[in-house]
Amino acid sequence: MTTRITRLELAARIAVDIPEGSYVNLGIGAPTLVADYLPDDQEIILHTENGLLGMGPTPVTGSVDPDLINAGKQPVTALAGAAYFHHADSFGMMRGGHLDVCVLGAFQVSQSGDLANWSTGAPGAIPAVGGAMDLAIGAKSVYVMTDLLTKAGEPKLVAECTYPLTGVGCVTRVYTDHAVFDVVDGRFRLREAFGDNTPASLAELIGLDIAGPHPSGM
Amino acid sequence: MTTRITRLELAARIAVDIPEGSYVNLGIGAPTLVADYLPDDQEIILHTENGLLGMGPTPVTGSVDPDLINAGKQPVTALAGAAYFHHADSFGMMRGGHLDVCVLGAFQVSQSGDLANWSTGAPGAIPAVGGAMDLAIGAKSVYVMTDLLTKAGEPKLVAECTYPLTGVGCVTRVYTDHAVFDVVDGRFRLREAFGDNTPASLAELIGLDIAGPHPSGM
Amino acid sequence: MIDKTVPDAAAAVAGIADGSTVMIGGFGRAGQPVELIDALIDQGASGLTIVSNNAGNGDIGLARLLALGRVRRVVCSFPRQHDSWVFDALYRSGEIELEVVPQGNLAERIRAAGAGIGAFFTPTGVGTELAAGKETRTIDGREYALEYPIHADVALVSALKGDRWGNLVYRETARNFGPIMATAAATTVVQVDQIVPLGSLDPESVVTPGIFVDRVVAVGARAWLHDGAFVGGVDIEGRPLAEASAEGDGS
Amino acid sequence: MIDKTVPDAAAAVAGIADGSTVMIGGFGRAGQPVELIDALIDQGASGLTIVSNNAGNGDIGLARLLALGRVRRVVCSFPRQHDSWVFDALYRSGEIELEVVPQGNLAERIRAAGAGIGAFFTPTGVGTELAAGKETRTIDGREYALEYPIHADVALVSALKGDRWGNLVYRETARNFGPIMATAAATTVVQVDQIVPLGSLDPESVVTPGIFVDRVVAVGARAWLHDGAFVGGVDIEGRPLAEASAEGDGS
Repeated sequence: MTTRITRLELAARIAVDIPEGSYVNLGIGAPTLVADYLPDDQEIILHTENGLLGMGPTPVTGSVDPDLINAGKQPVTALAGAAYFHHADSFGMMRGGHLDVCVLGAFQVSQSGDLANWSTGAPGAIPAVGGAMDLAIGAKSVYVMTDLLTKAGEPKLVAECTYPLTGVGCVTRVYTDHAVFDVVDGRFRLREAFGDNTPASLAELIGLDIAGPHPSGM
Repeated sequence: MTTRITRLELAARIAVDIPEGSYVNLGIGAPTLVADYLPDDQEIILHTENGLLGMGPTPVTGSVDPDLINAGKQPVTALAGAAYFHHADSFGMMRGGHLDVCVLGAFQVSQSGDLANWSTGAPGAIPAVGGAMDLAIGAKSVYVMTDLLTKAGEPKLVAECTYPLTGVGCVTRVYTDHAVFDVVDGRFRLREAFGDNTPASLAELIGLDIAGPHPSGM
Repeated sequence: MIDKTVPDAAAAVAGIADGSTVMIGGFGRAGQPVELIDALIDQGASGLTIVSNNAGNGDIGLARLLALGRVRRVVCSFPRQHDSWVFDALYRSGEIELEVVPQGNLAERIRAAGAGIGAFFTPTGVGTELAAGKETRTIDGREYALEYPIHADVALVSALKGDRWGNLVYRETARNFGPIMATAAATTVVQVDQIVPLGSLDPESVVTPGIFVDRVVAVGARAWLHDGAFVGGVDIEGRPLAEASAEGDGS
Repeated sequence: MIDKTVPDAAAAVAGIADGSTVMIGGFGRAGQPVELIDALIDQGASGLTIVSNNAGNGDIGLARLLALGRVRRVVCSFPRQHDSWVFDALYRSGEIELEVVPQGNLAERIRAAGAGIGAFFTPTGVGTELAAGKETRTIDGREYALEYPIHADVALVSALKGDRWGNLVYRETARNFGPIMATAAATTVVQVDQIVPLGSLDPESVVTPGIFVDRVVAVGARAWLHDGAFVGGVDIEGRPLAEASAEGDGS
């Protein structure tokens, strides 16, 4: 059994890589945890695609404003310096490459950077994509936050996605509970291995060759 | 010599055809005169494509605001109920068919409704179109305000335009100093003849068959 | 005098024909034209195509319109939610058509309709099953799919304040689809908390100019706003906290 | 702390490279980033492509940049004006390239660049010489021409107020091209009358969110505005009335 960091540790690890001044969209689900680990003494501006830049934390009970929600339809707040805009402007902001970082969940990521996170493709499933495909192409860097393996032990980092795609060649980096990988030239390149994970152990877990870390550590 | 009404009379004649509640863009030059004849007791909302709905009259000297101009770069005012917007929204408003009426000048109008009003096509002329092509397709009704003949006596209502086109098949109606014509089914149809002008005299002046007025007078 | 105000929600939705395409604003509860949807339920039009981000929640509002069999087709980005059982059942039994559109493409297609754009190349969805069969093109090294505008006969929109010319301002993330849907429909019907005198909206801050609006109806202020100031004391659905907890469902 | 403010116009335009594409906001005098243009003149970049509605007036500002031989190409809707003699002479002598674009297509192409649209079908200009050679298509019975986005390296924009995050509000028709140009450039540089504390701009009324802005410089209030209120007493160019009439040119 190799080392795995927790979901919260992973959120904290991702937060470290987001520099001050970044414009960031945190996808619904686990990625929203990253917000809790952004340093209080730095200004990082959160975007929610339903029309707000400068999103603040969850309000206290009694101060919940039904007009002020995030893309997950949860109550949020707005910071000083916030701005509201309509849906076409908001998605233009993403599609136009103005966000620095999106953090998204995944069912699968392929070594060419394809992302599958919107549909299991199960027969009879009702398709519902929301903003997933827009987010997948919606930032200069698209980070995926995911376990390396499914609960059944299947790798989520794959040669080619078998689930329906959300975006093609769109993933920049994958943060998993075992290690962090960049997607470079059609391969996963190890950026950081947690605990006793090694390139060899990781390669065995996912059944793919893994490029070694870049000499500079970058 | 047939009856001709003056430029100001023509502006007043056009104003009569603009119902209360209309959203109207008056092109640079003679069409701006129409504003002076819109009835004071009716609300007709003027658009200027540089980003204002609810444009008011020229300000008095001393109250000229350099930030508040029309498409001709002349000082204007804004009425209660006005709204400002940027250029993409403003031209989307036109292109999307939201204005009821545009009134434009013309070098030539063809019987199929083609408009030429942006370039004489003279060799060496510097091309400059501004918003002319957007205005030509920019309203539910596109009205042209023009003399019937050039100063040299050449008809401006023609079988086919010889000047470079501004828009194809875009003109709804032509208000001239001699008569008013609708553009219907590839012909000029007489709507109203001023003074002693007749279908026959008008046809002779422009050298084209003219369809008679619609029986209903509409 | 231009006066686009109408006395009540029934008058606001009068004349919507069977077979109409109706856009409904809102993202979650925010910006949902609740009173107009209820009026449309009473009004009776059927065979509708609904364009909206979602496909109804619980048993009220849009979900009820669906349950009554009045909707033939839904165009939306996210029909499936924990409480979309009405839509789910209709879809599974083949009683309703669905076109799923990525949310940004949905917004841009609505915007294109309002702005007179014939079609546009978008990178969103390219290479996925939602772009299957669509025309694609590589432009400057990036692949795009061609998407067409979505026009509507009627848009139902919720805003904060409006004047008799139809100028509108919204509140916070309740803005969402309202401003673009208002541009894309032949008839735009708006519910506002309050109709204010002409000239009291700052022309710099008007989000939807009145040219896009045909009818405005005031439906009254919400419990969590007093004189336009946020006072809270409700849950995310706008239910008073005491009442919500009495129902045992504050989510 | 994010602080996009810079101390002066020279710092605002620092680093603009030879050969850059530079968008310049403004329609007539309104919204023209006068101080930034002057700073660009001093900065020295050459071989520029300028994207702007006009091509310079008189002998100052953009006209002076042209006269100095620093501009290779102009993309605009309306170069020819009564006082565009600098451009006119360069154009006639073949020393400058010109792409004339209908104003709405210019605006939409700039907007498309900012919004990640690969190309779009527009009805404007179809069948005219300005659409000659462009791909056309009939969609739903109407003919359209395909237009491509216009991206820039730098946008120079003038707004009324900005904060240190780069949020902007404009004033009246000086808004014009500013908000869309701000979205279409790799680096957006803005001059404002006044830099205000973060949080003092109403988030409902911010027209350009700071995400589109890289540098903000305060250039001071204008003579016709005192504490943000319009006081008049100037001509359309902003010259005090007494001074303008002394010059014998009040137009």
